[in-house]
Amino acid sequence: MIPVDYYLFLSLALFTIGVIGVLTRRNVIIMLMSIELILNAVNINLMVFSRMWGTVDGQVFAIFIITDAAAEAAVGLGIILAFFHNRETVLADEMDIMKW
Amino acid sequence: MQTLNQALFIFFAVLAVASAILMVTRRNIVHGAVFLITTLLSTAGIFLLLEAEFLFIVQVILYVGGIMVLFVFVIMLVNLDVSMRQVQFNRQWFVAGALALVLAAQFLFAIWAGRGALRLPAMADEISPKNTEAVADALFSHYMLPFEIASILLLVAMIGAVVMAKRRVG
Amino acid sequence: MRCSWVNVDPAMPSQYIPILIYALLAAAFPAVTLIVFKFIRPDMKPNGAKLEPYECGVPPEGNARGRYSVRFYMVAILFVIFDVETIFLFPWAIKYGQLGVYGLVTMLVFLGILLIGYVWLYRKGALDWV
Amino acid sequence: MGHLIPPSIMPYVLPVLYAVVIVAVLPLLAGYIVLMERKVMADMQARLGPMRVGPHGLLQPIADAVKLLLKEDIIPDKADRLMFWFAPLVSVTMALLAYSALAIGPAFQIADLNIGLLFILAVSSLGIYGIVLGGWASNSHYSLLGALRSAAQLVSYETAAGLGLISVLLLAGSLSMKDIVQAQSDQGVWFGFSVPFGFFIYLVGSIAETNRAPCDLPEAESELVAGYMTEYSGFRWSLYFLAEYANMIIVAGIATTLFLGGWLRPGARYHEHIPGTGIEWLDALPALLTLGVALYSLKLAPQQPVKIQKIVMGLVAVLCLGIAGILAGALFAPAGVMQGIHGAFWFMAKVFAYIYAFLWIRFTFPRYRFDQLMRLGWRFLIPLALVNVIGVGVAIVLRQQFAWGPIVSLIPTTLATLGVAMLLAKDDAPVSEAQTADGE
Repeated sequence: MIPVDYYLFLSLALFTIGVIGVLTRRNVIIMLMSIELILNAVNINLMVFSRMWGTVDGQVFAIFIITDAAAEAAVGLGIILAFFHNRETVLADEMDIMKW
Repeated sequence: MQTLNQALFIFFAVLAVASAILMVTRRNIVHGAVFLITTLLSTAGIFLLLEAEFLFIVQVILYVGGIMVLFVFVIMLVNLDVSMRQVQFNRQWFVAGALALVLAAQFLFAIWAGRGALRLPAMADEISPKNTEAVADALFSHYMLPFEIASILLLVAMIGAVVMAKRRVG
Repeated sequence: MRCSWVNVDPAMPSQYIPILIYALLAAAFPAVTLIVFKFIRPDMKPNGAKLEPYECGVPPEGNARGRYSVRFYMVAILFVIFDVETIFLFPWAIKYGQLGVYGLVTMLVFLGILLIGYVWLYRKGALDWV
Repeated sequence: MGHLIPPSIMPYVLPVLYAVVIVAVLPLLAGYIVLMERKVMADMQARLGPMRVGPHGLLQPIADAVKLLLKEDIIPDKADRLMFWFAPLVSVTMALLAYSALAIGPAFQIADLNIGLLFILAVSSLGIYGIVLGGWASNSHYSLLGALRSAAQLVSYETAAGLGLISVLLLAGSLSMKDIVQAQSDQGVWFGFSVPFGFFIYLVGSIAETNRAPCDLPEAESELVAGYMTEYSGFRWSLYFLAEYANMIIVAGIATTLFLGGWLRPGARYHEHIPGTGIEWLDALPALLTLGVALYSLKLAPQQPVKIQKIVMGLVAVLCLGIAGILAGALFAPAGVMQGIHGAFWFMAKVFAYIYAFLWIRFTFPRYRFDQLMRLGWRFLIPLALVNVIGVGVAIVLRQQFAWGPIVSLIPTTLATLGVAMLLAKDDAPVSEAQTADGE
């Protein structure tokens, strides 16, 4: 039997990779994809604890997280497209219109 | 059966982590998206190992078949060849990476400290409904209000995204 | 909310094992055929114009990875939103017999809220090319 | 046999056998659907269609397959080689994988999943990556535009088709393909008759989803050359083609299971026996039908011009005779075996009837313009499907609360949906010519 720890380690690995992606990449689309990775890692945790307690609450929460990810991706990518239209770039550190 | 289960877990886990790493490091963003799809699919496999059948299918339909399609569309919409030639990582990457690893180390310590305390139950005593129906039961009884609020979230997302993107058309 | 659907030893639900085998077969069939026939067929190295993208016989112009209409994005976003909605409808549909009037009202509220958005899009003309 | 196989593997032997059979047979079946398409087209245009290779062109698919396998394989210089290689494989694998939950008769199914229908939908929605990535990897204007269009069309109609299916799920109360057919057997009516609008929406949606004419915009030769397949050649091209035809069988299979009673025999409630035997009249039908086909091809065999064609036609007759024999023999076998074999026969018969409807539509209607197509999906089918789902929901509540009959409660629903359909169609003003621009 696979212990719960293994799932948690897997989730942690994905989470860390996602965080590193968000913090270090310049491309905003890849940053958004890394955020999806982070949400996904959270889903693994919810799923394994749901299995552990023998309830489905974790799974219901995971559905809501996926819904949330859909909303986030839709709006985030809309913003990226609008920005790309104005500035012809998708790099985060060039998005400095509001810098003083 | 048990060894098959473990083999599958290791396969899915290694696949997920490897393609996640590739996703973050690839220069070509389309390849990055494909690697993210691979990660999400292997996560779906993990869900199946945890007997969350309905979530497995939700993950495949919504995450892989829906959200990632959105990403792929946007990647095709923005010109990719320019960004391919640019520097991929920002200036603070070293500090940021170090901080992320520190965070990871903290979590690792926490899980390590509690290892072995958590176990998956082997068997349940009562005869149970099917997974999809169990999820539906929970969703439409206990979680009815969040469910309705989810539709407001979707409404807001729809309007927000269309307003954002529409500016280019009009 | 303690309803344990778990009644077997933690393992992949066993009816997925044939699917796993079938998936391997289904992936192997085209790949193997592709590789095997690579060695069988008379191999001629294509060159010159054959290797250029087809543009009705005239030399190809510019890079194809340019930018396209943002309307494709609108389709994708509406698809994602409605896809999420459909996914919520599936468990509702299979439980509907037991839920009765309560289920109907719940779903009417859910769909009603989304319908507001749909009508807004309709009036706004976002569905036009779309 | 039993002692050769360890008992722990025993339950997986049959499903794996089916899996092998499906992977082996499906490409052949797709080839013969191409032949069927060409023959039907020829018939509708008062031509003969393929006649040269084999009697009445019966060996044409095999010749085509050999040709495609041996054709030159070109990867354009500017293409992304990895993705170019990978994309058709994704397409075809996903198309094949969708079969795993399809119940071809009560006995022939790889796995009876609790979420069977969703599994099929999920897997076939992954096929879109094959299209988009293939179009992108080719690095050609036509390919990318075709891929985006194809993907846009696919996702638009997937929503409508999914909503059309939900109206049936309300009645069936399960996602397992077997249970859905069982529900139709229990309620004594094919759901296509209960929710005609669900069926209509799914029919239109499935035509658009499989990129068949009149919705074959992504491959419209007159404007986009070949859409996402423009740069593909030889066997890779045929992989995309195989995926398309496999998807056709899949949507036909879904429609058969959900709307046309799956493997149930037409007139499943009619139980009159042939006097003196335990055989029902209608159960004798499959054997008699195939026997008729066998006799007909036996009659055709001497008329063939070349000797080898005579032989091939004779072989076809023998094959049909063999199938007739199996179907007839099943009548005397135990009930389970008999239902398995006859169920598979009826299922395939309905699938082919559905595909025939596809072809009929293809050769009857002119092609849509892209904006008209998207308009039809988003402004007509989706609201109609939503109204239909709500209507069926209300009907079921009425049935529960006031004990209305299943048919009686669904008639107002159908009428209301019809009214909404007419309202929507009226509201859809003619499209202005200005809105056809695709790219920038």
